[in-house]
Formats: sequence, C-alpha cells, structure tokens
Amino acid sequence: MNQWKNFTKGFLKDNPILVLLLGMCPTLGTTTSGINGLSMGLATTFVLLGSNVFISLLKNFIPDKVRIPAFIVVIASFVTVVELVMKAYLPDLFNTLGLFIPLIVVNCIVLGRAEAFASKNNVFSSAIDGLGMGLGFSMALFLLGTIREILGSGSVLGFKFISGDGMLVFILAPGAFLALGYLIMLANQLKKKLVK
Amino acid sequence: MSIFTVSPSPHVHSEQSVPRLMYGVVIALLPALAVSVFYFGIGMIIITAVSVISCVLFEFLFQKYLLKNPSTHLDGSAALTGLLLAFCLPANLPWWMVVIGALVSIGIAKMTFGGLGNNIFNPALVGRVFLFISFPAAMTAYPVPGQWWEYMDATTGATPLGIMSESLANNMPVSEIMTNMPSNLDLFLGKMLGSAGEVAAFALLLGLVYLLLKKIITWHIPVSILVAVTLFAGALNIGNPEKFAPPMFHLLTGGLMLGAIFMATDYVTSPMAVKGMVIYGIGIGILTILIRSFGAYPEGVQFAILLMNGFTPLINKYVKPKRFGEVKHG
Amino acid sequence: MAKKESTFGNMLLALVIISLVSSTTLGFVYEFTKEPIRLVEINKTNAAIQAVVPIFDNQPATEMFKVAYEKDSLKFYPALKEGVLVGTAVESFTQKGFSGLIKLMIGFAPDGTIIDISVLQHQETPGLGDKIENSKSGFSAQFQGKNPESFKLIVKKDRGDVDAITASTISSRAYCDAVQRAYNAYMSSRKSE
Amino acid sequence: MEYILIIISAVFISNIVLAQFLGICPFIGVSNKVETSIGMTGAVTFVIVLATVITYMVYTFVLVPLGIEFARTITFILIIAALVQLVEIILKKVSPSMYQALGIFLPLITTNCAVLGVAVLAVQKDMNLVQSTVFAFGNALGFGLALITFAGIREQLDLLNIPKPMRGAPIALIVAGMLALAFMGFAGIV
Repeated sequence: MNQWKNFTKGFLKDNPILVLLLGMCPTLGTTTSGINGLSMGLATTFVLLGSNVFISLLKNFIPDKVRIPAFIVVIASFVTVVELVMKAYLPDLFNTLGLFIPLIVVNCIVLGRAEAFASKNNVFSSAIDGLGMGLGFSMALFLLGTIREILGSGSVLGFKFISGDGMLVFILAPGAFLALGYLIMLANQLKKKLVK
Repeated sequence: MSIFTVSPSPHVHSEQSVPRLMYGVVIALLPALAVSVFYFGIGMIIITAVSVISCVLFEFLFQKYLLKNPSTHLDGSAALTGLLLAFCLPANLPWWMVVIGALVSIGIAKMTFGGLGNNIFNPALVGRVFLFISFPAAMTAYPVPGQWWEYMDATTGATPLGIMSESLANNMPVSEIMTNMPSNLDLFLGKMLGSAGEVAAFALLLGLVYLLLKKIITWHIPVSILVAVTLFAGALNIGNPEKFAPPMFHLLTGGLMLGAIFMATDYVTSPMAVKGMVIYGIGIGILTILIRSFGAYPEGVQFAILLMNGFTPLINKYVKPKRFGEVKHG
Repeated sequence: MAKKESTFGNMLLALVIISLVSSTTLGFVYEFTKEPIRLVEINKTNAAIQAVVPIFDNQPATEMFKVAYEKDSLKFYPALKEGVLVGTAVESFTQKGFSGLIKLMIGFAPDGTIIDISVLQHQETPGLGDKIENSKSGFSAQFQGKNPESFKLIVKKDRGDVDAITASTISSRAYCDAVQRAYNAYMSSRKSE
Repeated sequence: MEYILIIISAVFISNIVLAQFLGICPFIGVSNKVETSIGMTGAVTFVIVLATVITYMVYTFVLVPLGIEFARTITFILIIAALVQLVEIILKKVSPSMYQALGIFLPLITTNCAVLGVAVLAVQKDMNLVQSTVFAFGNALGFGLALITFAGIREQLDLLNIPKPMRGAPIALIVAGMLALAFMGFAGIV
C-alpha cells in the first residue's frame, strides 16, 4: 500500500470525526478552545499509535475469540500511561480535559482502527495508519476548538481580539453541537468537490 | 400552495394560503405593537424594523444562494418571525445583536431544515434563546418604559419576574415583595419592564380574539397553557403563599401571554390532534412555572415552548388526530 | 484477522500474558510518576496558600489543622514568619454556586482582614460565573484589605457591599457565602484561643 | 429527597448526552426509530446501573485497599465488557426478538462512553453505594429521555424536505444543539 496515501487518508477522505463520525464525545466535550482540542487530539494520537503498533505485533498471537478483550487491555494500558504522565507533568491540562482522558479507552476510533486495520496489517503500516488517523482527529478537534473559541470567547489561541465576551453559547453545550453540525456539512461538501 | 405538502403538519386550516395566515397573525400582533411603541418609543421601532428587515433579507439570501428553492421571502412567514423575534427582545438591544438573532432564527432554525413547514423548533424562539444564552448581560437589562427618545442608552432595570426571583432568593416573603410590584391593573395594561412586545396582556388578548374569530388558530393550546399555569401556580401558592407568587402574577408577567398566544400556536411546531394540543399546552404551562419557581432563570416560557416543540413529534406519534383525518397530500 | 485457532488453552494464555505485561508496565509507570504527582498536589496547595497570605518561612501545608464550624470542618493553614503569625489561609467552600460546589482559599490577617482570595475549584458557567477566577476578572480584588466586620459580604443588590459580576449574581452570592463561612470560622477560632 | 434531587439533576440539568457529551455515538447512530430507542434505553439502563454498582464495589473494596487506584480505567472497562457479553447472552435466551432488534448495538454499549463515564464519575464524586446507584439510574433515564425524544424528531425529519447537504449527521447535531438550548432552561432547578 502506498504509505503516503495511508498516512493522509485520515486528514479528509476518512477523517475520523468529519467523515467517519467516530469519537464524537471528546470532540464535543473538550473543544472549548483550540489548544484544548489539540491537546485532546494529541493524547488520543499517542494512544492510537501505541495500540495500533502493539496490536499489529500481537495479531498472530491473539486467538480470534478473545481479540476484543485483548485489544481493550492494550488500549486501556496506554490510556492509563497517558493519564499518569499528564497528571504528573501537565496537571492543569489534565484538569481541563478531566473525564475525557480515561474515556479515550472507549473512543470508537481507537478500537475501530485496531479491529479494522492493525489486526490485518503489518507493524509499519499500522503505525502510519495510527499516526495519520490520530493527526486527522487532532486537526478536526483543533479546527472545531478554534471556531468555538473565536465565536464564543472572541480569541484565537488564547489571544483576545475583541474586548469583552463573545457569543457565550459557543463555549456551552448547544454551540458545540451546532458548530460540529455545520463543520461536518462543510467537510462533506468539500469532499464531494475534491472527488469530482 | 405547495408548502404544506411536504409537511406532516396538516392543519385544520391548511386550506388557507400561507400569506393569508401569516399576515393574519401579523394583524393580530398590531395592537401589541402599538402599545409597545407607546411604552418603548424609538427603541421598539428600531429593533422591530431591524428584525423584520433582516429576517426577510436572510430568507431571500438563503433561498436564492444556498437552497436554490423558489423564493418565499414575501409570503409573510419571515416577516412574522422577525416581528415575533423583536417582540421577545429588550427594546434597547444593540441592533447588531438583533441581526444575529435574525440570522439564527432564519438561517439555523428554519433554512437548515429546508424552510417553512420543515422546522422542528419555533424559529423566533430559537433566535431569542440563542441571544439570551450568548449575551446574558445585554439580554437581561430591560429599559424602563416611557423613555420615548432613548434607544441603547435607556435607563434599565429588572422585570417583575426578575425582582421576584431575586427577592425570593434573599428569603423575602412574597407578601413583602408584592408591595413593591406594579398593581395587577398596571401589569394588565403593560406598564412594566420586560421584552419589547410581551408587556401588554390586554393587547395580546385582543390579538387572541382576532385569531380565534378569523379561525387562524383554535383555542386549545393557549387556553390549556393558561389553565395549567393558573392551576399549578395556584397549587404552589396555596401550599406556601410566602414562597410562591400568586397565579395572577404569573399570568400577567413575562412572556407568558405572548408565548401562549403567538409562539406556542405556531402550526409547524405544535401537535396536530386536539388531544395532543392539550397535552402540549399543559406541558408548556407546567414547565414554565417549574422553571420560574425553582430554576435559576426568572422566566421560563421560551424554554418551556422549545422543550415541548422537541416533544411534539412524539406527541404526534402517540396521539393520532381523530377529527382531522390523516395526513393530507396535495 | 490472523486465523488463529481459538482453543481454551491459548485464549487463556494470551489473555494472561497480555494482562501480565500490561500490569507490569503500568506498575512501572506508576512508580515512576508517583513522586511527581504527589509533588504536583503539594505544590498546588502551597501555591494557593502563597497567593493569599504574606511571605512566610514555615511549611503551612504540613502544619494544617482543622477547625469545626457548623456541620463541617474547614482547613486552616497558618503562615508564620520568624515564628510570628502573619496570616492564615482558610480553605472554604459553598454549595450555593450556579453549578454546585465552589472551593476558595481565603487569606486572613491576624485581625480578620482579608488579604486575598483565590479559587481552588468550581464548575460555574464559562464566560459568566467563571469570572470569580482571578485570572478571568478583577472580581476578587474588591475583597483585598477589607475586614468583613465592616465590609458586608453581601452583593449590592441585596444591600451589601460587594459588586456582583454582571449577569452572575448567583455565583457572586455563592462566593460571598464561602468567604463569610471562612470568616466566621476564623473569628470563632480566634475567640476560643 | 436527596435521591430525587440526584435523579432530577442527572436527567434534566446535567443531562448526560445534551450537557456532558457522553454517549453521543449511539445517540447519533441508533436513534432513528422510537421503538429501537426504547429498547436501547432499556439495555443501557441495565448495563449502566449494574456496571456502576460493580465497579464501585471493586474500586472501594479492591483497588483502594491495594493502593492501585491507577488501574481504575483498565479494571472498569474490563468489567463493562464482560457485563455486556453477559447481557447479550441473557437477551439471546430470554427475548430473541429484542436481541434481533438490538443485536448490532449491544456490542456498541461497551464503547458507549456513557457507561464508563458514569462509573468513573460515581467514584470521582465520592458518592456512597446507594447514591451511586441512584446516580447511575438517573443518568440512564437522562440518556433515555434524550434518545427517545431525539428519535421522535428523527422520524419526523425523514418525512421532511431537509436540504441534501444537511441530511444525516449534520441535521442530527443541529437538532441536538437546539434540544441542548432548550434544556439549559433547567439550570439551577436543584
């Protein structure tokens, strides 16, 4: 397989959020600002990369019937590593992302890639796949976070460009749903145009 | 008219044309508009004009450039949405916020769903709640009536409902709070602080009479809301008269009349069967009092109607219309 | 998926080995991060104390004592300089926030004057109630140097002396409630000494 | 009274789907039909409550005494995965028709973050066993309320003339946004 294509498919064509619609919970829950979205994305990328590599390595060793529990153990281990490391070295970020860090374990993307890709491909392709998908996920989170931050707080990456507040609804739950809805619509249109 | 063919909201009046219905409702709103101009002067005129013009303009632009549907911007529905939106905003709201509200009402709540007849939630209310959550400071600074020539610099204050909820939070007994309130007659005549078009109960009731006479709406929804409010607020008031305001106070303040008569009765977003309408109305009444009496927000009508809009499909599913026959096609 | 036969033996073996490897790894990472995590928590408390009392040379975090007040007990952190009490940081809370619990750290001078206040924990609405945080607005500045004996810890709307945050009266009230609780506990502890 | 407040708070004020963003995948994926949603709600309620009780006990009586709280995530998810398997087996025997309807969604409950989320929240909030159980039940009800209301709206959307680019996930998210807007009215009721 062409590794470049394998790497970039997660950016738009098979973008986990915008096209595959996987991992919506952290997408909505952590994107109150661009930086928060990006951090969540990178934490997920780490887990995705790690679990993809390990599962690909172990694929001939794990019997078919217990593959799901085995995958979950591998994924949960990586999540716990992220949890502990963030708690120790990035405590503020850990507090902001809160519940959504342990919840990476149930992020459909991670298990989805393990099942659909890593368990069928070699280590190198799986690593590329995990990295590409993770970066695509991070990109979408960063984009959504930035949009919500601009509209909701009137700032970009923490720098305010208006005095006072933005439209608060965008930092709150309703704005998260609305912004993601229109973003997915736009991504679909863009994908259609590129395919033509 | 093909508007209602795609809609599962066949209504008893669907044989009437859309413009006739819409402009009928607009006429019913005129007495309230006149009273509001009398109280809020230039501010009311500005926000109403901005709201109506932006709604019609957005409707036109969305249909022409995004949906590419036949244009319906002059059928009165956009103008009505604009009028209702202005009615539930403070008359001193900066004009650009009104434009945002109109964009949300028409762009998000209506056109995203494909235009008139397809929306699930009342467009004007979505616009209002969106603004309320987005700009809480501006949306809760109401102008004191009687400042004819003031727009954005008008002196502001709290609404009767706001004072009630604030004072109750301070453990003041209702009897003491009521001594600082306008009399019921003043409330009935609209001499109080509030959103631009919601203040004058008598003018809104006049509108109701017109709507009923012209058979534009039936009495079921407004009456069940008002009855539910009276009974539920009354029960609370009897239970603890110093903690809960009397039902008459609830009926005459805030957006209750405006909501019950003009917002909740929107064809597209309310149930079609009579039994469904009554359930819907009771739901709105109870939720309104629940939010007003126990919630953090002093006013609950707008949330109550939106919530029941959300339940309308379920009501329609389980309470099938018996009298009006089934879905009409054609 | 590799077509690996699933027998009871190899299923068990696979799961046991994976679990063993993962728990060993986790145990190792845990040992490695245990100390930093403990330090982070101590630093957090210390930083919160430092923010609200004058410079001290003792270890308030380790000299913490609890003072019972009403049904609960509040944590007191005494700050000493050359053996003299320069201030006490009191960890207080309220349940009256818009979204529940708010935790504050309030620094009192020995006479009960408020030195400074910082927010430890809250879930107030972003853009509204979260302005109680010092980094988001100057709301807490108005408490500096005030003695609650003369400065009424009640928002102006309720005829007190505190300027509430615009459109967030509930959060402001809750904040005052937590400060009042700390003050009452502080004064009652002074009296009993 | 305390328990009623926990339930009201979980169902209306911090609704698990509309305010906490948990369980969005089944919310978007499953809720096309009201009947399916009701079944799904039943299955999820059962799993959430059972999972919370078991994880709570394991956490309090095994992990904390052993000092290995850091193994929380991995233990919880394994318990939940095993539970879902169990429910699947039981359902297959007891109600094959329901198993048919929910068949594809049942394994998805494992990766429904609502289940793990509630279990983690319950131990994070320092609740006792009864409070945790009530909390789990309230959240399951909240999930059900959002799911079923939403399914009703989705059924209606199918009859409507939604613009093509908006169909599917986009319109579902917009509707969810408006429901979330309406649910904000419940703020502060408890």
